[in-house]
Amino acid sequence: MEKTMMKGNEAIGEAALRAGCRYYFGYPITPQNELLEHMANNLPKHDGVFLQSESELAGASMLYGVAATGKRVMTSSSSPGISLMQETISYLASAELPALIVNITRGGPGLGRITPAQSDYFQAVKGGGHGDYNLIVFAPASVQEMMDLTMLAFELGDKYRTPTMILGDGIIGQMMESVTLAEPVEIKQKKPWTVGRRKDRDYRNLVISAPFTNEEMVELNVRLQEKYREIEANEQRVECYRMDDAEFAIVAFGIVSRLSLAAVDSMRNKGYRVGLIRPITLWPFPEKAFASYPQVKGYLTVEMNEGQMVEDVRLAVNGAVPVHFYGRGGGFTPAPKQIEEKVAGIMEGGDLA
Amino acid sequence: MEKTMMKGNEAIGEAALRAGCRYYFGYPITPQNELLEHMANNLPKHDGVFLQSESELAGASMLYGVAATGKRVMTSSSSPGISLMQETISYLASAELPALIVNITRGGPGLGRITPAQSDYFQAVKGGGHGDYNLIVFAPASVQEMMDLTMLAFELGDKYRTPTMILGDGIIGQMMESVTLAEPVEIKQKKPWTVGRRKDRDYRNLVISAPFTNEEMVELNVRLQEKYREIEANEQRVECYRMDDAEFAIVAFGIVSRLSLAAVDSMRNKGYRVGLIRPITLWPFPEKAFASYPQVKGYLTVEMNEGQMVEDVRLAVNGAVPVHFYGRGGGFTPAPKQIEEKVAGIMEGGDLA
Amino acid sequence: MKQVFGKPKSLTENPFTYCPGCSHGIGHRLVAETLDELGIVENCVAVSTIGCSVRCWRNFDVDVVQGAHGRGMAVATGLKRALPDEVIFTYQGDGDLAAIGMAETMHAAARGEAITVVFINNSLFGATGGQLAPTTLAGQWTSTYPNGRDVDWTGEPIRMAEILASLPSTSYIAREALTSPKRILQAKKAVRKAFDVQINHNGFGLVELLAACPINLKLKPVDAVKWVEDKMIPYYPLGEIKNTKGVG
Amino acid sequence: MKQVFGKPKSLTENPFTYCPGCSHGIGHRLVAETLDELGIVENCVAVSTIGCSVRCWRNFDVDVVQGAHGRGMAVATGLKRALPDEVIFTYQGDGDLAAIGMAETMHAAARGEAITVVFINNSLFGATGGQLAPTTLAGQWTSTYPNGRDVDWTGEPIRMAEILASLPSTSYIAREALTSPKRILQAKKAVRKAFDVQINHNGFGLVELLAACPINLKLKPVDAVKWVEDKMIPYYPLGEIKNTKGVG
Amino acid sequence: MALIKIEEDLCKGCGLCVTVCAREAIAMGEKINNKGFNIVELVDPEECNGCTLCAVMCPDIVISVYK
Amino acid sequence: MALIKIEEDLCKGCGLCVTVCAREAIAMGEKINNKGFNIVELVDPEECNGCTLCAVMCPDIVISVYK
Amino acid sequence: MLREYNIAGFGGQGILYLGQVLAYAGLLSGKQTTWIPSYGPEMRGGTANCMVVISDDKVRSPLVYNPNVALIFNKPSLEKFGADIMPNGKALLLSDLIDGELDRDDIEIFKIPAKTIAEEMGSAMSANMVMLGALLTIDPVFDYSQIEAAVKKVTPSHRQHLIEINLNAVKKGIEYAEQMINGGYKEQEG
Amino acid sequence: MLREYNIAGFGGQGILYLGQVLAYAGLLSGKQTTWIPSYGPEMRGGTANCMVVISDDKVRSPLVYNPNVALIFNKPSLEKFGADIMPNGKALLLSDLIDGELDRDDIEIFKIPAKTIAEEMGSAMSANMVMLGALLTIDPVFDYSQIEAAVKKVTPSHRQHLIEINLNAVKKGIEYAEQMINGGYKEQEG
Ligand SMILES: Cc1ncc(C[n+]2csc(CCOP(=O)(O)OP(=O)(O)O)c2C)c(N)n1
Ligand SMILES: Cc1ncc(C[n+]2csc(CCOP(=O)(O)OP(=O)(O)O)c2C)c(N)n1
Ligand code: SF4
Ligand code: SF4
Ligand code: SF4
Ligand code: SF4
Ligand code: SF4
Ligand code: SF4
Ligand SMILES: [Mg+2]
Ligand SMILES: [Mg+2]
Repeated sequence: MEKTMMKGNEAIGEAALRAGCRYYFGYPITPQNELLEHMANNLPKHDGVFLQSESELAGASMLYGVAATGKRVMTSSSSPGISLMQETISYLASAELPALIVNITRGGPGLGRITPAQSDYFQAVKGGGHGDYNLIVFAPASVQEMMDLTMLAFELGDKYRTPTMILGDGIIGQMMESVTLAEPVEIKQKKPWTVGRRKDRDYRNLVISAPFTNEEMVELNVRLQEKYREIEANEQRVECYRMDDAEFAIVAFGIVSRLSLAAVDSMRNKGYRVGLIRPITLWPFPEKAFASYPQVKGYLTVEMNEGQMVEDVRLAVNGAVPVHFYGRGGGFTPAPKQIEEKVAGIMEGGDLA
Repeated sequence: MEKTMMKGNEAIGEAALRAGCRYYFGYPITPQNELLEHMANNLPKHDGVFLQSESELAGASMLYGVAATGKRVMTSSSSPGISLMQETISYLASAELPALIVNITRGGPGLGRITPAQSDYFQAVKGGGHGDYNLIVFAPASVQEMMDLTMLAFELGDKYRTPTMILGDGIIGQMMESVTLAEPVEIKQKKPWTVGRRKDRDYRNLVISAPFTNEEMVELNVRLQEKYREIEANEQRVECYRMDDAEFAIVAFGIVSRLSLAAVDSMRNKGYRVGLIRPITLWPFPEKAFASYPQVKGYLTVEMNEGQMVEDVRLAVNGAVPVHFYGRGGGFTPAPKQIEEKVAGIMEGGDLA
Repeated sequence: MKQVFGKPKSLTENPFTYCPGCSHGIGHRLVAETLDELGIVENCVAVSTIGCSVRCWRNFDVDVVQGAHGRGMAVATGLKRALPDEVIFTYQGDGDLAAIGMAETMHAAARGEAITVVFINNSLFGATGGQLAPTTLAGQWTSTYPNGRDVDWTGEPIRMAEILASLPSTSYIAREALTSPKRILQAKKAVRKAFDVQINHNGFGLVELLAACPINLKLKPVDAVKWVEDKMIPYYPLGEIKNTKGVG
Repeated sequence: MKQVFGKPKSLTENPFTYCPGCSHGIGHRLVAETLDELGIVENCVAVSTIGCSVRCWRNFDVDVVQGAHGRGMAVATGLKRALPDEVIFTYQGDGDLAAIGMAETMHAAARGEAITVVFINNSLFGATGGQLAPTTLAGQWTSTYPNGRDVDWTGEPIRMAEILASLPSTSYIAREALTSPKRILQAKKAVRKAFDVQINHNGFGLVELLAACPINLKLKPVDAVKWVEDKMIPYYPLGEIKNTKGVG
Repeated sequence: MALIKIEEDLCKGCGLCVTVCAREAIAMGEKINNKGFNIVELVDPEECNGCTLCAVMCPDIVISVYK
Repeated sequence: MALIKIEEDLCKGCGLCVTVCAREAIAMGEKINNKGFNIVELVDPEECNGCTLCAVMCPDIVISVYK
Repeated sequence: MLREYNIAGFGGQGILYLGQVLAYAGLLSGKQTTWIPSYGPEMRGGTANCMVVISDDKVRSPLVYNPNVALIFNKPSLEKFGADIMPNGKALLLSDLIDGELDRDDIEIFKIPAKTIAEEMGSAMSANMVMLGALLTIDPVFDYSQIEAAVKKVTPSHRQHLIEINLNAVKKGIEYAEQMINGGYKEQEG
Repeated sequence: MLREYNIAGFGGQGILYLGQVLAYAGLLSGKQTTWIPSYGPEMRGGTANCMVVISDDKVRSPLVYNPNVALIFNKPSLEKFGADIMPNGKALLLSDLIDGELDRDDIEIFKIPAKTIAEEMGSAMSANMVMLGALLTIDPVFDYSQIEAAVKKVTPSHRQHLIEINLNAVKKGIEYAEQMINGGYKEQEG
C-alpha cells in the first residue's frame, strides 16, 4: 500500500474516490477548499461529476438527488455553510438516504474566522436540523483517519441508509501528514430502494420525507429510532490510551486528542496516572467505554469550544465522578502544556472525587 | 385588562404588537400562518412593516437588518423553515442582536407533517447553527403564556442583546383559550450600539459577526459566555406543581405539561405522591429547581419527541436518581391516561431508586 | 365503440386530492399523457416539490423524489447528472419555483440542465392558504395582503418564463393556460416539447401553465377559471417564448 | 497649490488590505467620493457582504452592518424598511450577489427596494481562491475548473445587470468598468446615479463594476486590467441599461 | 354515435365540464356522491357527439369518451 | 505648475498608475517600502501636469495631486 | 364545573364556528375555556372536528379524550368518536345525515334532525346552530342570553347579517329539544 | 528521533514549499511526519509560517510550540518566534533581511545570507533552498539524496524545470554552511 503525504482535506477527497464516490457538489469556503479542489481535479479523470453548486443549499439538494439513485455522493463545507444545509440534512435522514457531509469547522458563531474550532459538535450530534434524527459522525484525529474514516463513512452510510458526517477542523484539514493510501473498494451493497431505470422490478421507488398519513409519520420515527439504537449498539468507536491504570482521564476528539496525547505522555513521565479517551464516533457517542474504567476518579474534557461534548461525557458518566471542562471557542487551540496544567491542577487540588 | 379568546398563534402576534414590535418578516408555513396573518392584518394599522419574504432565509436576514437598528422585530416559522434560518441565527447571536424567532414546531424530520411535535428542542437549546451560542428559549404552555412570554422575550432580548425564541407546537398555536390581554409597554432600553442617523454620537456603529483579529474573535466568545452565565443565573423560569411532597415527578414543557397536569391530578386523587416540574425557559434550563426537591426518587420526562429535554434533566439530576423517558416524535401526543400508566408502572415497579 | 378519451396509463389508481376545479389535476393529466406518448414511464424520475402537489407521487406512476421546498431543480440536477439516460422532470408551483426556489431555478436554467420543468402558476401559495406569491397580480387579494397586492410595497409580479428565456443556456420555454379545452390542448403540445427538448437535445425545457386555485381566489371554479383567463393572461402572455432547438 | 485629487473624507484612516492592483480599492473610492459629494456620511448605513470586501467596514466611515453571505440585499431591505430616511447601500461581489445570493438579489430588485447596490464583478470568487463564479467567462481558468469553464457543463455566464433591468420594479441599472481613468470617471457617474435614484426617487439602483482580481487571474495587475478590458467587456457591455427615473 | 362515461365517485361537482359542452348534453344534477359532492349528469345523451371537450376540461378525469 | 504626492507606505507597486501617465512622469523605482513592495516614484516632476490620471487609476489612493 | 365537548362532522358544516360560540359563551360566563380544532392538511374539506373545554379552574388538557358531550354531524364521525364518550355522557346526533345507531347504553343519545329544521327555516347552513340550541336544552350549562352574546362576538364583521338567522336557528333547536324531551326520550329513539 | 521545526517569513519566500520538502524527506526516510501551515485569511501575502514534525513514532501534536530548529526569514518572524525555540535548539536566520539580533545564549544561532547567495546564482527565488541546504549541514538529519528525492516529489509537474535550480541552491547552502562552520561559529556571529 502506497505511503505518501497529503493534507487532511485532500485525504478525504482521495478516500472518497477510493470508496467509489463519483459525485461531488459543493460551494467554496475556507478552510476546506483543498477538498473541493481535489474533487474538481480528480473526478473528471474518473468520469465522475464535479459540480460547483450556486450555494450550500443547492449543493445539498443536488446531493439529495444523487443519493436517491443510490450512488455514493458527498459534499463538504465549513460551519456557516453547514448551517445552511440543516433543512436538507433533516430531509436526508427522513428519506433514509446515505450521503457524506464534511464539516471542516471554523471559529464561530456568525461569520467568524477561519481559525480551527470544534464548536459545531452539538449541531453535528444533536441534530442542527429539525426533527428527531441522527447522523453517524466521525472525528478523525490524523490525516490517516481522514482517509480511513471517510471510507468507513460511505460503508456505514450505505449499510444503515443514513447520512454521515466527518467533523474536522482547520488544523486537521490543512495539515499534511504521512498516510497509507486506502485500497479502492468495490461497492457491495444492493440497493433495491433507489430511483432510476425500472426494468427488473415491478414496483416504483419513492424517496419521500413525508408519508401520506400521520400514522405513517410516527411509524417512520419508530423505524428511524430502531435503526439508531442498532447503530448505537454496533458502531461506537473509541481509542483508549493508557487508560488501564489511569486514575484520571482526559476526553478529547479530533486534533485536541493529539494535543492531549502529548500532555498524557508528558504527565506519565512525571508520574501522573493519566489516560485519554478519544471518541472516534461522536454519534453514536462511545459511552460504553466509560464503564470499562471504574477506577477513574475524574475526567477533564478538552474541546476547542465552550463546552459541548462534555455534556455527553457527563451523560455517560452519570454523576459517578466529576467531569471537568477546559476549552474555548472562536479559534483557541489548547497547548499540551496548558492541558497538562489543568489536569495537574485538578489532580493536585484533590478535586477528583 | 381585557379578557378574550384567541388562538395561541394570534396571541404571540398580539403580544408582539403590544411589546412595540413594528417589524415582521416571514414566509408562510403551517401551523403558524395565523401569526403571519395576524401581523399582516394589524401591522399596517400601527404604521408598522409587514413584509412577506421570499423565503425564511431572506426573512431572517431582513430581521437581522432591522435588529441592527435596535427596533423590535420578529419572524416566525415552523421546523423546516427554522432549519433554514440557522446560519443567520448564529449571526444574530454573534452580532449580539435582539430579535424574536418563533418556531411552531411540526412533526419531522424532513418535510414531515403538520402534526404537533417538540422535536426541535435540541435545535433550539443546543444551537442548531454553528458556533457556541445560545438563544433564550421560552416554552409557553397556554395561550396566556404565548402572550406573556412573548412580551418577556422582547424585554430580555433587549436587556441582554441576544436573540430569543418562542418554541411552541401546533396544538398550542392552533388552540383558542381565554386570555387576558397584556398592557402595551413603552420600550425603555437605550441602545447606543444601533446603526442609523449619526447625530448625537461621535462614533460609528458596526454590527459585525467577524472581528478583525483572531484574538478579538476569542474575546467575543468570552464576552458571549459571560453573558450566557449571567442569563443562566438570572433567568431560569419554571413552574413546580405539587412538588413539595412529591416522591416522583414528571418533567414536561409546553402542551405536554398540560396533559401531564391532568395526569398528576388524577394520580393524586388515587393517592400517588406525584408532582410536575415544568420548564418555562428551556434555555437557560431551570436546573436549580431540581435541587429543591431532594425527596424525589425518580423522574419521568415526557416529550413529543424521541428524547431531547430528558438529557438536560439527566444533566441537572446528575445521576442522583433515575430519569425515565416517555415520548415519540413525528406527531404523537401522549394522552394523560398514557402518562399516568407510565408513571404508575415505574412507581409500582419499584424502579424509583 | 372505441375509447377516444380516458385516463392516461402513467397515472396510478389514486384519485386526485385537490379541491374541486383545481387546475393541478389537468396539469397532472397533461404530463401523464406525455409520458404515455413517449413511452417513458419506466425510465423517468419525477421530482415532487412542496405545494399542493407535494403528494403528486401518489398519482404519477413513476419513481419520485420529493425535494425540499424550492429546491426541486437542484434535486433534478443531481438526478440528471447521476442518471443521464433517464428523463427527469420537476412539477413545481409558483411559490416553490419563484419565491423560495428562485436561486435554484435561475441557476439550473443558467446551467442549461437537461431537465423538464412543469411550472404551475396559480398566482398564489395554495397549500398554505392563499398568501402572496411573486406571481400574484397587482391588486390581487391574498391572505397576507388583504387589501390587495400593492406593487409599491411588494414590487410588480415576476414573469419567470421571460426571465428564464433570457438566460443563454435554456432551450425551450413556453407559457400556456389551463382555462379552456382549446388552451389545454395547446398546453399539452408545449408540455410535450418541454420533454422533447430534454430527450432529443439534452436541453432545459420549461412550460409554465397558468392555473386556477378556486379555493384561495375565493371564487367558484368556473369563475376562477375565468379570472385566470381575464386577469392573468394579459399580464402573462401565452405562447412559445423560446425554442432554440426548434422542437415541434 | 490646491489639492485637486485626494482621499475622500468618507474613508477611514485604515489602508485597504486588498492585493496589489485589486479593483476593490477603486470601487471603495468611488463610493466614498459619492458619499462626500452627497454629504450623507452621517445618514448612511452600508451593508458589507462576504467576499474580499467583507471588512470594508474598516474603510467606509459610516455605520455598517455585515450580512451573511449572499443576503446583503435582504439585510438592506430590513434596514431601509426600518430607516426609510437613511441612505442604504450594499457592496457586493459577484459570488455573493449572483451565486449564493441570487434569490435575495432577484427579489429585492423585484420589490424595487429603495437601496443602492455596488456590484463588483471580478468574474470569480476572490476571497476563497479563484473558484468559478456565475460570471466566469467561457473558457476562463478557475481553481474548480482548471481546464476552463465548459459552458456545456456549467452553463453560459450570467449577465445580472440585464436580468435585473428586465424586472419592472428596478429604476436604475448600469454597468461600467474600472479599467482606465476614463472608464473610472464614467463609473463614478454611474455610482452617483445609483445613489441619486434612491435618494430622490425611492428607487432601486445598481451599478455593476467590472473589476480585476490579479491574484486569481494569475496575471500581473496591468495584464489583469487589460484582461478585463479585452475579455470581460465584450461579454458584459458597458453603459446605462435602465434609467426609468431619468436620473443624470 | 358517441357515449360518455362519468366516474361518479371521482366527480367533485366543479361544473367546469358543463361550461364547455356546447351541446348542453351534460348538466349539474341533484345527485350527491359519497364524498358529498353534487355531481354532473349526462342529461341529453342524444346530443353528445363525443367531442371530448368536457373530458379535456375536467380536472379529475371523471369523464371518458367513446365513439 | 503641478505636483503629485506619493504616500509611499501605501503603495503596493502594482504599476497601474505608470501605464496611464502619458507624460512618463512616474515610473516603478528601486525603492522597497516597509511592506516589501517595490514602489512607484515621480521620476520627472517637470513633466507632470497634474492631470490626475495616475491618481484616478490607483487602487490604493497612494497619489494625491496639487495644482 | 368542567365540561368537555367534542364536535365533529364534515368540513363546511360550521363545526369550528359552533365550537367557538360555545367557548365564547364559556368565557362570557366567567369560565376558563379552550377550543381546539383538529388541524390537518385537509384544508380542502373532508372531516372537521373541534374540542371545547369549559371549566371553573384552569383547563388542564385542551385535548378532549372522553367528552361529557359529543355533537356528531355525520356517520364517519359517529364511528370515529362514538365509543369515546364519557359514561353517563350525552351524544347529540344530526339525524338527517346519520342513519346508523350508536350502540351505547351508558350514555344519553339525542337525535336531532337539525338539517331538516334548518331547511324548513330556509337556512340550510344553520343546522349547526340548531344543534347548539338543542344542546342548550339538553345540557343547560348556558342560558340563551349568553349564547346570543357569544354569537355576536364570534361572527366576523362581514357576516353580521347572519347573526339574526343564526339566533333564530338556536331558538328552533331549543324548541325542538324541549319538545323532544317533553315528548319523551323513548319516542325520539325509535 | 523527534525533530520539530518552525519555518517563518513573508508570503512569497517559499516558506511552505521548504517545509513540505523537509516533511517529504522525513517520509522518504521512513519517519512519521506532519506539516502544517499557519493558515489564515492572509492569502494576499503578509506573513507565512509552517511547522514540521519528523518523528520515529506517531506524531503527537503537529503544532510546534517549542521547535528544535527554527528557520527564520524576516524580522517580524524573529520577533514573533525567537523566544520559543527550545533551549539547546538551533536558529537559522536569513541574514539579508534580518538586521536585528536574537538575544538567546541557550541556543545556537546561524546567520545565512541566503538571498545574496541565491541572487549570485541568478535565482533570487531560491533563497529558501539555500536555507534548506544550510540546515542539512547544521542539523544533519537527512542526507542530500533524501532531499533531492523530496524536491522531485514536491515540485508540481508544471514546475519541473525548477528542480535543477532548486537542487543547485540546496548545494550552495550546504557549501556555505560547511564553510561557515569550519570557519568558526564566532566569526559568523560578529
Ligand atoms: C422551508 C419551507 N417553508 C415553507 C413551507 C410551507 N409551504 C408549503 S407549500 C408552500 C407554498 C406553496 O405554493 P406554490 O408553490 O405556489 O404551490 P401551490 O400550493 O400554489 O400549488 C409553502 C410556503 C415548507 N413546506 N417548507
Ligand atoms: C455561507 C457561506 N458560504 C461560503 C462562504 C465562503 N466565501 C467567502 S467569500 C466567498 C465568495 C466571494 O466571492 P465574491 O462575492 O465574488 O467576492 P470577491 O472576493 O471576488 O470580491 C465565499 C464563497 C461563506 N463565508 N459563507
Ligand atoms: S388550494 Fe388551490 S392549488 Fe391547492 S388544491 Fe386547492 S385549488 Fe388547488
Ligand atoms: S483576491 Fe482578488 S478580489 Fe481579493 S483582494 Fe486579491 S485581487 Fe482583490
Ligand atoms: S363529449 Fe362533447 S358533446 Fe359530449 S358531453 Fe362532452 S362536451 Fe358535451
Ligand atoms: S369537470 Fe369533472 S369534476 Fe368537475 S363537475 Fe365536471 S365531471 Fe365533475
Ligand atoms: S498627474 Fe498626470 S502627468 Fe502627473 S504623474 Fe499623474 S498621470 Fe502623470
Ligand atoms: S497604482 Fe498606486 S499602488 Fe499601484 S503602483 Fe501606482 S501608486 Fe502604487
Ligand atoms: Mg401556487
Ligand atoms: Mg468576485
